[in-house]
Amino acid sequence: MNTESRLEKILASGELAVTSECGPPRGARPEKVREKAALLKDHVDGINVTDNQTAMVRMSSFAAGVIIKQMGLDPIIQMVARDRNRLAMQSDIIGAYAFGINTMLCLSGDHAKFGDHPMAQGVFDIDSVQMINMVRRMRDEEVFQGGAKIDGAPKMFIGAAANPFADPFELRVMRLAKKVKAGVDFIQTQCIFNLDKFEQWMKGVTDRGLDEKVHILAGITPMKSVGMARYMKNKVPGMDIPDAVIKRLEGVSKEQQPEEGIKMAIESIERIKQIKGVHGFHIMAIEWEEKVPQIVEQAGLYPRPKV
Amino acid sequence: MITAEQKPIPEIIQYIAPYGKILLVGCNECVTVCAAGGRKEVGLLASALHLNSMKQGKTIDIKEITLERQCDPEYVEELTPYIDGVDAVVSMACGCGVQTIAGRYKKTPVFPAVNTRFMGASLGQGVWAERCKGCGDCVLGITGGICPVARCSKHLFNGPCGGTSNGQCEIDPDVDCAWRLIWERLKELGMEDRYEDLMNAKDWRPGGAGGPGKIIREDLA
Amino acid sequence: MENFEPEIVAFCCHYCAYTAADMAGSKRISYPSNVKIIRVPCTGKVDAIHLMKALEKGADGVYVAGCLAGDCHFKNGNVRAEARVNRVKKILTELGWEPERVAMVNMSAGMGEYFAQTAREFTETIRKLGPGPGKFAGTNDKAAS
Amino acid sequence: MQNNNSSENTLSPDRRVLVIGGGVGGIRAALDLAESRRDVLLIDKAYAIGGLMTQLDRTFPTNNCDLCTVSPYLSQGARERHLEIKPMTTLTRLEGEAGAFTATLVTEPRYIDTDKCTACGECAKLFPDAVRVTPGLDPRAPTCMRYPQATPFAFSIDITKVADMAALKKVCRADAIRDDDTRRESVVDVASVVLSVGADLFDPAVLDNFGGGKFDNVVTGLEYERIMSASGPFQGNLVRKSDGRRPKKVAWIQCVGSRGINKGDVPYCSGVCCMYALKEAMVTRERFGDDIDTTIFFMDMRTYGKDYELYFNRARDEYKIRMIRSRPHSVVENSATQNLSITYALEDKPVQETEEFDMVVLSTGFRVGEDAKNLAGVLGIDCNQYDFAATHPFNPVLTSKPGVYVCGVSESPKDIPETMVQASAAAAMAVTDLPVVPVDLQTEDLFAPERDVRGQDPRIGVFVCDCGFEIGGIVKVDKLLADVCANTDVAVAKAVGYGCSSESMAAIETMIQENHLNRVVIGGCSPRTHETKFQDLLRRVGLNKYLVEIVNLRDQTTWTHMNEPEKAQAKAARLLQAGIAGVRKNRPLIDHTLPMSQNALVVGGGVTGMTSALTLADQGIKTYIVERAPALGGLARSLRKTIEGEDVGAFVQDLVQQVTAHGNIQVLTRSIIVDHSGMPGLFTTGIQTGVRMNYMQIDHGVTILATGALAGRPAQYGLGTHTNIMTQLEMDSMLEDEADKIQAMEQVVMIQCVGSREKENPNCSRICCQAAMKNALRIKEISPDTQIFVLYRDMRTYGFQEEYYRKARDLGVKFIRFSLDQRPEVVEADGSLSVTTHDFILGCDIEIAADCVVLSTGLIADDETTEDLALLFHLPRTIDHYFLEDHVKLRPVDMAQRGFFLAGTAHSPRTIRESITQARAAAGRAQTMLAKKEINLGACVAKVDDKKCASCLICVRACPFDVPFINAEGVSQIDADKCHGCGVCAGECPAKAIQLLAYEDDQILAKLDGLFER
Repeated sequence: MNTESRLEKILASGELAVTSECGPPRGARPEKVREKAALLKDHVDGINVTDNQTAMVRMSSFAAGVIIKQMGLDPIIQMVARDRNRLAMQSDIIGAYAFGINTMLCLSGDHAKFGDHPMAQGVFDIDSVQMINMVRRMRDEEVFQGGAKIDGAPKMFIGAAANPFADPFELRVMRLAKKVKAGVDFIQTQCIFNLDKFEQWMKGVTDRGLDEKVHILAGITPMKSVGMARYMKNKVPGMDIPDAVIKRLEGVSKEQQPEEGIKMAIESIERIKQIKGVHGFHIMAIEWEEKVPQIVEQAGLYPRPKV
Repeated sequence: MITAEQKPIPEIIQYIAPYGKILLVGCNECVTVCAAGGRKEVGLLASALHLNSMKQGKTIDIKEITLERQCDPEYVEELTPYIDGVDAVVSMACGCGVQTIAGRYKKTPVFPAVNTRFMGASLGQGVWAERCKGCGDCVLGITGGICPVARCSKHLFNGPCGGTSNGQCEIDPDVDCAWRLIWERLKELGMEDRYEDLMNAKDWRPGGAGGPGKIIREDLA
Repeated sequence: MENFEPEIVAFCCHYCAYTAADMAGSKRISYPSNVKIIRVPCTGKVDAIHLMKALEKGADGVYVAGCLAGDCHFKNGNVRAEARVNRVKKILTELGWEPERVAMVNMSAGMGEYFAQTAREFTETIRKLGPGPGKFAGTNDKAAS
Repeated sequence: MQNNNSSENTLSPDRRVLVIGGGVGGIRAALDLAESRRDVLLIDKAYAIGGLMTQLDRTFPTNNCDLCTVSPYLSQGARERHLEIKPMTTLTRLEGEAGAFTATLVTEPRYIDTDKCTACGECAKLFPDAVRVTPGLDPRAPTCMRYPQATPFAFSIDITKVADMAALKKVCRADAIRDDDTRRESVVDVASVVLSVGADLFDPAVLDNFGGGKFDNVVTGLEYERIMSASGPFQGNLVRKSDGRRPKKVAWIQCVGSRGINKGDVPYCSGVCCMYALKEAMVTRERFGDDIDTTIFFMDMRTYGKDYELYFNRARDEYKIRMIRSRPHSVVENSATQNLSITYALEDKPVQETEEFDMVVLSTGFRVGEDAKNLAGVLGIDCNQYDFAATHPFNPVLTSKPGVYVCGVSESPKDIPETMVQASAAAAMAVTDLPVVPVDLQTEDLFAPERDVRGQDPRIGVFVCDCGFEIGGIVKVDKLLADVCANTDVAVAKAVGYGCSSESMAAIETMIQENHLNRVVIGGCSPRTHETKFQDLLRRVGLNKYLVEIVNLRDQTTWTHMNEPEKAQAKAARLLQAGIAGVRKNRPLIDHTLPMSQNALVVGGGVTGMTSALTLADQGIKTYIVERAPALGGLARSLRKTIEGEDVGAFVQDLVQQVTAHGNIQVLTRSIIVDHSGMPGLFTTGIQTGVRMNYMQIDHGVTILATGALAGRPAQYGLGTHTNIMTQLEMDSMLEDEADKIQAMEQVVMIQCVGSREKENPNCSRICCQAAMKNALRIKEISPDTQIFVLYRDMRTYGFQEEYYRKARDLGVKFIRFSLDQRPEVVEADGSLSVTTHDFILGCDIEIAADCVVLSTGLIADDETTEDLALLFHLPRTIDHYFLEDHVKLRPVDMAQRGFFLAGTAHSPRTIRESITQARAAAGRAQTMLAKKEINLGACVAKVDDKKCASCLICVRACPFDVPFINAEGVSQIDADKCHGCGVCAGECPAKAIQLLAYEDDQILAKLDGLFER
């Protein structure tokens, strides 16, 4: 055991882990963070706090993470390479850890072009793989990226994202291997709708024995409507939505679509549970956090084990 | 080569509004090649400025000259015979040229007529694309001859990110994913195994993070 | 501006438009005498600066007349010419002059009637726009003196 | 000239072609031969060549005076070396045989030494009779020059009219008058002879009913043209001879002396009179508008030439010329007013009408004159019953005597375009009697060494043509000249009349030399037609040919702004000023050349294509025939007999055999053209050939288009719905194969103009009237009792075809006219056919039972083929999809794109005989081009300034022909011999390092300056 992370403990116990997400508000409203986090309470092992998600300015993940931590819950703070250079990253990591935050996710970040500041200069001083490596060395070697010794090293349980669906597909396992090599502890995948392809990817992962070195949490997103499915298919980069998904949603009335979406998410979880190497689920109910408990329960992932 | 694009003419007009005698200076190097500030563009801009002043009911005196290279003081020296006779200089060279002129002729204002864009290569007639960021520490040798700094929208050294779709960059379907290209090229070269080499965090100093770059060749200087 | 008679320059390619203009002549088809032709081997020769200078020197409108699309004697000179005309339109727009003062037209050698029609239409367009840049030059001199 | 009477046919290279007759036909033939670098001797009995065309005011269908386009070529450049002109000369004896004739010539005394004569005109001026130029209107003056563009440019004296020779001689400062001049005889060796003496015009004085030669205000068509002509007796004022007033009402009477059976008439149709009457009426309306009423009395409107129907429609619909279908009975003069009353009958009115006119023009046709008849005797050739030279049915320019060829009206009545075609054909045939290998081909440098004008201040000469009325009648030339004198560097500014006449050209040359001019501006017509002419003028005086600017005052000013003379004046002044500003910047340039491919490509393997190919191949030219069909022969394979009764099948078979056996011909059947590149003289054409469509490429210097036309089959009058409704082509076959069916027919109805002369296909198909006559006569021959009805709009049996029309009428064939608004109707009831049509004479509809309805469907253009080829080759087409020749009259088989020639029904509908003529003409024209052996690329090429070049590659990428490259010096290089001269690179170069010579930026900007100088 490297860290105090609750997530690490769950995973170490061999139980399926469950994480979810909480997007911080676009304003100084701590109560909103609390509201969202409260919805997830008891049903998840960690709550991702996004970092200027889709390049829209929001409350910093560090600050929101602190709020959640203060609620006695377990935040997983996200950090994107887009907005900070290595100095800012490291100081924030130390700061977060000082508040008891012990789990984080290293990401490249969506390009600024998609957000509300498309004119912004993307920093990209280091990339997500280099960030993983940096955080690992801060923890294990207790040195800053520049080489200096850290007095009071932050012991972070290090996560990263993986998109099994982006192309070139053949690189997707290899890139995971690079992250593993850099020192990643757990992976949250992109939302999975194309289960066949996910299985294919997982096979690549297990063939290389990567599942022995990293915990894969499968990304699950319930579709709220057929419109959302179409939007994700056509507009969100790196998303793989099979036509069958859209067809199935089209097959029910508009009122029934949310329920159908949840049903599909649960079915996915059931199927993914069978896949070798999957150690948990990351449930991203985008602006629909209230449905997470229902999904967790109906998917047989409740109650969460105590560690 | 350095690429540039002409500034919107109204902006140029605004710069020179107070002046009656203008020295309009082109450059026969990069900006000629990228058709932004060569002899031809000098002529066109001069003509445009004349048309503008006609509209204002004013006259403007424009002397057109195109130097071999505006970023060399010796060439810039060729402006000396004209400089006292003009109120302002408009340069159609890249920022290097503009600054060379500004550095040489302290009393005459010099205005840029082009926006210097990037170091690019020509993809065909009238098309230029960014190919180099001048990062000062070239990695092309290990990335299959395709630069992740200049051509990946996120400068990823360990790409591709998860946004690639159909082999194109998430920011624009017309932009190739640099890492897809790197990967294809590595495969062609039989160097796939190099892909999993971790590329360490970059030292940005030679590329400008270390302050304004300067090269001194002691054997020549 | 009453009785404004626009001055118009037409750059005509030897193979099509110039021949069409001759054809209009031999058929005695009249068009406004405002239009004055400068012959070029191909409209691909017509540089943007020629159009600009024509306006600067006093033309109220300038057009380039080349072969029909796909029929250029030199393959694509007419396409190049059109691109340059568009460039000049853009410059004129930036300057606050009417882009309609320059135009590209295409015709075959046999289209004498169309040549005349184009000349008439363009002249009317420019007549409506009023005097071009060059006409202001005269007033400037007075203002300056 | 050696007097070599050797009897063996040795085809000595010393021998040349004798062309007799210096009209347009003779000139064309002589020029074609000279251009092909064959020696030619052109003789004419007149004191200057030019023939009839020189007397015309303007010619149809362009309504230009295109004379100026022809005549100056006679003295142009390299041709002079091969062309000798002997005016006032006749042939008196011809001995020997084809390839080795000995001709005896007699030259009459001119009494003027042409070498000394400066054509100052003093002699003519001092004789009050003045210069006589109008045949038939003025008495002969003793000193005479026929027309302002005369070649040779010299006067001649009629010695019988000179009273005081001493006084006349004294007048001449050049001492050129030689009263001791005598007639001289000479003997020359010639390989072949081209007869082109034309014919006389009928003198209507022999008829007593029209007042020709009797009443002052009755004139012939030619006299009317002289009156209208700027060079005519009234300087172009249209006035009546009786009182000098302008007529208000003019009538034309057609077929005067032609198509008649009365005393003095000839039965044939003269072929040209309908068109020239339309032209004269149109020019009259053009110049005088509604001030003059014009009326044409005609029997059939015979506008059968290419696009002539459109011309007729314009005359009627736009020019509002009144057309009366009637042959007037008589013309009577009112003795008080000298006005003329015409009495005529209309077909639908029982009583005759009488109407008064101010002037009557008699459209008189051609008659073979006594001189021509005698000449035929001297030549020993057979003539037809009307004394025109008889020719071989399938070799229409060959007379009965091998080695003697005929063209123009000497062969049959015809117009200028047809004459030009025949002349080129005769020239091509005349060459076959000469040795195959053309003689010397060294560069022919005939011009004075060039003066170096670099560094000199411009001394500009501005010469403005008045072009008769065409320019001088609209703008004030004096004023223009006064205006240009404001330029200090304009040293001379002069009006030069017809600037392209020999006289004016000589005067300009003198002025250039005397004033040490180094730049010249010509204000005249289009540089497209006249630039070369004036460039040659400069070369003759030792100036680089690029130091001249042609300002197009005619085509683009006076013609287009004729109703706004003040504006035309202003524009002309501006254009001249632009020319002056431009010429200042002109620099001496050198033309570039490339060797020419000596192969020919013939597209289309019908009779036309095969004939062209054989003509070329016989001259040692490697010729490819590309034919889309699996076999040669084309449309002629579905034709059985000509109107003359010749067997078409046998002829075609023989032709195919000759072509396939010929060593210089490669036949590619089942072949289509798929790509094309190169330049005139060096083309490369890609072909897919054979069943497998293999790809191959052919290099060739010239291309002849002989793709033919399609037999029309419009869905009209029930065609295709009933076996007894057929086309003339089907009837032609039936006549050969199923005579018994014909015999069973009691009544046959033929309907003319089916699918022709209609809105969708406005032109006349030309061949259908003769086809109908041919088949009608054959039906009558097989089955004399069969009744034949021909429903027609105008019977267009032009020339000698008229005879068949007459014969059909004699045999009882009924001709019933119809009009488009009352077309015949073919009705089928219970399997039997009947035709209902309106009879104008009876004034009611009649119904004719028909065993067979034969539709004269004519030809339609092969739209698909001509469209494909037009795209590939960049060739223009007419609106009805035939290929469009470069100049309807002057270059009828040349295409606008150099190196392309056109023949047969791809040009317009025509008979086999006419197609053969055109095929030979096209081959002849192609030879004139190939004879040049090298391609002159001109000097208009792109030039790179190495110092400015930024090696940016923009030119390399922009060039449509991939010519520029970055050379070892690291700068762009554009090879002059590859550059096509479009200037795209110059227009794109961002460093302004490329200039297109002759169109440099400073030249263009200077022209702009000139336009806007105030």
